Amino acid sequence: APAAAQDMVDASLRLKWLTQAQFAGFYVALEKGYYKEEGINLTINPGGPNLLTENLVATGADTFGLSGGTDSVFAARDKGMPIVCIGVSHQVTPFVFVSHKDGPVQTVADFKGKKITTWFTGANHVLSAMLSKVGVDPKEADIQPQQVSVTPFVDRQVDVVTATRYNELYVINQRVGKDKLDLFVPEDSGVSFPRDTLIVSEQTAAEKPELIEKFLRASVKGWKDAFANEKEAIDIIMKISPTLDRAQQEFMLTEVKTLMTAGKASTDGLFTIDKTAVGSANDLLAQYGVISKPVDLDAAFNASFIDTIPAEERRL
Amino acid sequence: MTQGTMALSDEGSRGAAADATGLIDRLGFSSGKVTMSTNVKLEAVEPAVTGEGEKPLIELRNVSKTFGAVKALSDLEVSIRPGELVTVVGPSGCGKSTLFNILAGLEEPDPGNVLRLKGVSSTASDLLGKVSFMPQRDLLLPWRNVIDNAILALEIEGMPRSEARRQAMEMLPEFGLAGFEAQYPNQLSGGMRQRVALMRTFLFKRDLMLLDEPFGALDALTRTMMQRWLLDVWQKHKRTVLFITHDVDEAIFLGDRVLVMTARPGRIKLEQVVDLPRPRKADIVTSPEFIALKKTLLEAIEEESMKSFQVSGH
Amino acid sequence: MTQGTMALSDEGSRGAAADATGLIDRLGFSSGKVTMSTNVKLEAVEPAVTGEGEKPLIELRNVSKTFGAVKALSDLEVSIRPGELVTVVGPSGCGKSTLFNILAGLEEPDPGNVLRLKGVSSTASDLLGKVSFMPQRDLLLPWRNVIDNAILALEIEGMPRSEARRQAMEMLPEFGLAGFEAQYPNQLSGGMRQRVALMRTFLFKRDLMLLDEPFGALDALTRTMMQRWLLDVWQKHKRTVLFITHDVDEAIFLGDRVLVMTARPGRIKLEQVVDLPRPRKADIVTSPEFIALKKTLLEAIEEESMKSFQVSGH
Amino acid sequence: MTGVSTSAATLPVASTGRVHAAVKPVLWLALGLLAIEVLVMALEIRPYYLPRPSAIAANIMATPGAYLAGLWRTFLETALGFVAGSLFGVLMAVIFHRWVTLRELFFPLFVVSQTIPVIAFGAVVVLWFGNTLFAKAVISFYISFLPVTVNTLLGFSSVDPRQVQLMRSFGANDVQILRRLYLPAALPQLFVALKLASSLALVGAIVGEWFGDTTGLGVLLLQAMYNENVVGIWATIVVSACLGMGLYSLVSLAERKIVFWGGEQ
Amino acid sequence: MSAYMQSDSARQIGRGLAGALLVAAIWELSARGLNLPAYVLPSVTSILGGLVNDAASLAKAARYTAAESFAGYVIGCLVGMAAAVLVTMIPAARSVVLPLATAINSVPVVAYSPLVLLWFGMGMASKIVMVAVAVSFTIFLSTIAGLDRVDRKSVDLIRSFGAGRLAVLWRLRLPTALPLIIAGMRVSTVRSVIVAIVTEMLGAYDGLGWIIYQAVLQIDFVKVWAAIIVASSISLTFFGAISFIERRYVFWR
Ligand SMILES: Nc1ncnc2c1ncn2[C@@H]1O[C@H](COP(=O)(O)OP(=O)(O)OP(=O)(O)O)[C@@H](O)[C@H]1O
Ligand SMILES: Nc1ncnc2c1ncn2[C@@H]1O[C@H](COP(=O)(O)OP(=O)(O)OP(=O)(O)O)[C@@H](O)[C@H]1O
Ligand SMILES: [Mg+2]
Ligand SMILES: [Mg+2]
Repeated sequence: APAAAQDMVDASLRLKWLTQAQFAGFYVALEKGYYKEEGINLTINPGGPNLLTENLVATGADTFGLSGGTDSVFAARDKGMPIVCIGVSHQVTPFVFVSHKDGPVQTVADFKGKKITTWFTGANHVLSAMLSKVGVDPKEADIQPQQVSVTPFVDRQVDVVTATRYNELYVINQRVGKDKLDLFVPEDSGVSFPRDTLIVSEQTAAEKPELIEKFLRASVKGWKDAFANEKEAIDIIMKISPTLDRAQQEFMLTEVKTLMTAGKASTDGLFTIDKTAVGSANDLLAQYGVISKPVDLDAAFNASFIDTIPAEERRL
Repeated sequence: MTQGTMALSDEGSRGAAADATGLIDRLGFSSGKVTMSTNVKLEAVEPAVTGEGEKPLIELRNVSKTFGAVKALSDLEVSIRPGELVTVVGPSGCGKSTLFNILAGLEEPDPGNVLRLKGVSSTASDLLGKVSFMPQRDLLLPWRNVIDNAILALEIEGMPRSEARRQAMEMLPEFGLAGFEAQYPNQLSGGMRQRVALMRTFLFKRDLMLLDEPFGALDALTRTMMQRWLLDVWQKHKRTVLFITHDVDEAIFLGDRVLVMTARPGRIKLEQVVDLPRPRKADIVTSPEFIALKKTLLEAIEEESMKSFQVSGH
Repeated sequence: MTQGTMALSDEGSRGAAADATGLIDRLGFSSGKVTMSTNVKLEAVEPAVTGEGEKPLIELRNVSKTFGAVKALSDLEVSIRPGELVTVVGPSGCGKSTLFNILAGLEEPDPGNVLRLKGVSSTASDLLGKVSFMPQRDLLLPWRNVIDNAILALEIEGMPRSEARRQAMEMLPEFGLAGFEAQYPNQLSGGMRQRVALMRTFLFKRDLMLLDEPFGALDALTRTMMQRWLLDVWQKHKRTVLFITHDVDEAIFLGDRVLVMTARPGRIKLEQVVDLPRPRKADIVTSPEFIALKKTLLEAIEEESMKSFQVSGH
Repeated sequence: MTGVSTSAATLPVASTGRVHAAVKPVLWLALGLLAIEVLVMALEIRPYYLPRPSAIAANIMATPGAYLAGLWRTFLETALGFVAGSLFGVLMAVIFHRWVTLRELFFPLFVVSQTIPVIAFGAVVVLWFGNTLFAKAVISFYISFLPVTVNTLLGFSSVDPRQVQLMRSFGANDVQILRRLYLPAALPQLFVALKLASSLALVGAIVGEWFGDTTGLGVLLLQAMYNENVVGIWATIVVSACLGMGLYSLVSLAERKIVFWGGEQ
Repeated sequence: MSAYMQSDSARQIGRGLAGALLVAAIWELSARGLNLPAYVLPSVTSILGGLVNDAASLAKAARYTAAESFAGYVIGCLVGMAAAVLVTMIPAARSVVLPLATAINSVPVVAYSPLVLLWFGMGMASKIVMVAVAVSFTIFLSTIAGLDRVDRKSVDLIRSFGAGRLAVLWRLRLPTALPLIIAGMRVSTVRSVIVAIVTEMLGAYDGLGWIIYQAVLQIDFVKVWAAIIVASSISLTFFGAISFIERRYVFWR
């Protein structure tokens, strides 16, 4: 039963990006009143290219955040931001490296001496790790920062491009053709980089554990509904952002489903914190000097909230 | 010019009935539409108070002014009694306008000067707002029409616009500007602009009035009318007037005293008291006293004028 | 004014040795530093060519000019023969400057006019660049110093700067501006600005010269010198000159003909031929012919002046 | 009947001129668009580089509501920021003009403030003002005020000192001289800055919307950009260009009404 | 005269520094006094520390960004003035060029950046183009306004000397417009640097924008501010240089 109006608690969720199917579950939960039922009056605030979710959550401007990923959580902790991760959304690395099937790059070892573009925000370290694994010195590849557009790759000015599975990959598929591409998955090289982390401030974690639990419960419910009825979920998204390309959003939701239910989540359910995957990312970043020292994993990742929801409720 | 005109027609041919004075009189009666109240009163004007013992309204001692390398004024000494009408003549570029700027409080003279207002030692800036000043260039504001340019000083005094406009509108016909109240400065002729600037100065009623070549761009008749208007205002309101002109006839005809300035650096070369009785009629310019005065003044000015050409010939 | 001045001192007191003319002569010899070449030649000047049969240099028929609601000129007819020096007088605001603007090619008259240049039908804009024009306001460019303002027209003609500057530098003393070549307009007195504008016009050598109150802000002596300079230039270079003034003496003394304009809307009220012999001496102003002419002209102007006050009295 | 025909004969001289003036740019625009359309098709330029104008139009027409809502929201933010920025800009110019010491102390910092990219403090703005219209207006304000200050100061310095002296001789105090002389004299220069500021304010609003918002042209632009929806990018560019031109025309119109005396001195 | 000007600008520089110091002091005090964490507002001293730490990379980036902004600035100024002159000389062009320029300028730089990056690549060329576009509009507007502001009576006068359009432009309109053009140039200095930085943030190989972008993502606010301070110094120097030129050549006001 919905909580009485006077018991409602105001809270906000800051996304890492604009409204799109990547966040469908939260919008479905909101639309269906799941947060209300838990007594939360939730506002969903979209993010943007220059908005740091960690920052907004740490300063208390937003209660919850769906932030960049393990990389940004580590960086924030490393810089002393009092934030805690309460759940991981994408269980495996959400991006892949893409090359033309008929191009010069067939294996990771072929990256050597080729022109590769990637994001210098973590993806570059994943790439370096992948190259190191096959014995290629990252310095031997021509690694360039990646711009907004994938056109240089489409035009073959670039041999390897980085793409999120749910967004750029769609565009590349559309423009080059799915069958004409080779994908290089970090996990195949033993590198994992879970992203899209749910965070709260240390203060919230300490003072309002039940709020967090309620939020997680409603969110999980929303996500399960979204995956159960994708059309309805897309409708909700399209209502908010009518200029989006529906087909792309459908693709996105499918891909996001894969990412969210991969790895440990397949057994433990949505938002599971896989300490091994997180730990490997931690080591990777420390190794490349992105963070000054390995972060205290237990302080940064608090699974106690998500664990209050039984796994069977979280599994699809 | 006007005075010269009148002089000539009066003595050269007595039959010149239609000379300037005659016209003015005709105008005063024939044109019912023009409020020419000044004409009737003009003949009844009393001689100005020029008591020697009176304390000067304003007194300058040892006033110099240097602009970079140019010394415009040098050790100028002058004192003006209340109620006097003093005219100033001198070669072009000798520092007349500079003197006025100092008297209006706009320019501080070089240090070491003495400037006394009603006996009280002051700086030039103390004079701001105490003097009604008409600059040589009209300085009308391009975004204000005739009437609003005329009331500028009144507005600054705090008079409500509508009241100020009413006052100015009444004056327009006397300045030959009726019907032009809504025109902007760029739509006016040179003489009309000067008359607007003149109106603006007259509307700003202060004890000391400084007029820098106010009638330069006016034709003979308009000039005569403006002179009469000035004398009337001066008499009626006991204002003190300082008046720059290049017209020696005008200087003598109007002034209680004529100051002749030297070539740059300007100093007072000659202080000529004009002891012609008032009211002065137009034909006074033919009297031997007038002509003698004029001769003295012309000699003095021309000596200086020549100097300024010699000096600059270096 | 100057002429009036001279007239008075010459007839009122013969002993006035130091009158303007005398001064000029003294100046010509005593100050070796001033190039006063004009003085020597002045007396030898030939009478102007005023042959009646000659084709007019410029001819206006039926010229009107309307500014919004203000009719400035109405059906003006005028024709100027080559080599003539024509002076224009008229009440302030009657359209004199407007007429000059049309003649300088700056303003097109209302449609329906006839404008013939050397017999050829033209539009006003055909006259651009063919006339040397001195506007009533000096319009000096604030970013150019005296010498560069003076050579503006020469530069536009394409003369190299150094050559133009040299020419202008030579002229400076004659205009009483020596030593001021590097000053900027805001550092000059009113009369000096006018002289710079005058120099600029003289340096632009064209058949037709339009001067709009060129000597308004000058003192008596400077004015006399400039008048003589003008007559000299006119004679030597056979230029045609149109000259606006408010000084009737000046108008008669200088002109072959005097045009009197009516009150707004301006028309030619009177075309008075001045058949006084040339060269005219300063004392000509006392001759009965001069005085008779003056009387006629004054009557005409003042009638119009009065009208303009009556008209505006509505 | 006659009355109608006379008014039809006399009045429209002006109004046909005006209609003509309004129609001409539109015709030019239509012609230009047609040329691009033909060019794109003829040269077979791929839509990723330059989509056909008709495709852009179709894109807008597919979801006109979204564009209209974005336009309205962005307009509000821009207008708010523009007005505030202009007022503040003029105010600072007045202060800096009046107190030279203050100008010398702080004007450089104003310049410095403009060199800080919005992204550096956009988060702070969101922190303080939340995802509100006001937050965007603040950014748009921040971007637009400096040109106003600079040009107003320039306008002030172009006042003839003799004119100031005249006002002083009337006993005018600083406020009166400011109101009756400096401000009107600075208007021509001020309007140049206002035109510039109107464009900048729009840019500010759009960029401001990148700091987490749901409606606005900035949101549409961002979405299109990161989804590589080139037609969408162009559609948003066209809509914001229209808004920008509208604002600009508004300022120009005001200029023509207010600064009627033009270059006369 | 020149000595006077020197002491004048010396005083101005002194005052400017004093103002900066004042703000820096307030900043430092509030950052330390209120114990603000670095992600809200790092203290001035820590920023200076960061400045020293990253001196080498910042200097390199600064050169890169300065080169881009300067090149774009020069091109933008020339294009803007040329367009304004064109529009003034050929009034028919005004109804085409003016709306087009406004339209282009109404869209944030960043909206074009995907396109410009696409067309001109990620190197300096794209930044220079973006800066040039932004600067040219400002200069364009200022220049037309300046050229139009000329006193009609003065135009008349020099036309009566036979001056054609070009002579009127060269001897009257341009000098009249100069104060406004330079004011536009002054405003543009700041814009040129910021546009270069913003474009770099969207895609570049080097430059302050690039550093800022990286630092934001690494949540290294000290570095962000250090880069911003470097950027500000560039702009300020640039601005000061133009102001100096202005005082030298627009002396008649
Ligand atoms: N602001 C200034 N800067 C430099 N020199 C100046 C300035 N104002 C005036 N002068 C110089 O001072 C001298 C006197 O000028 P002033 O205007 O007082 O002359 P004036 O007697 O009024 O002349 P005129 O009868 O021609 O108006 C001139 O030589 C002029 O060049
Ligand atoms: N640009 C203009 N717009 C509107 N009216 C104008 C314009 N120029 C002149 N006028 C009007 O035309 C008339 C004649 O002006 P003009 O300047 O020719 O007079 P003027 O004879 O030269 O007078 P003055 O002797 O005072 O210089 C005046 O009434 C004036 O108001
Ligand atoms: Mg003077
Ligand atoms: Mg005139």
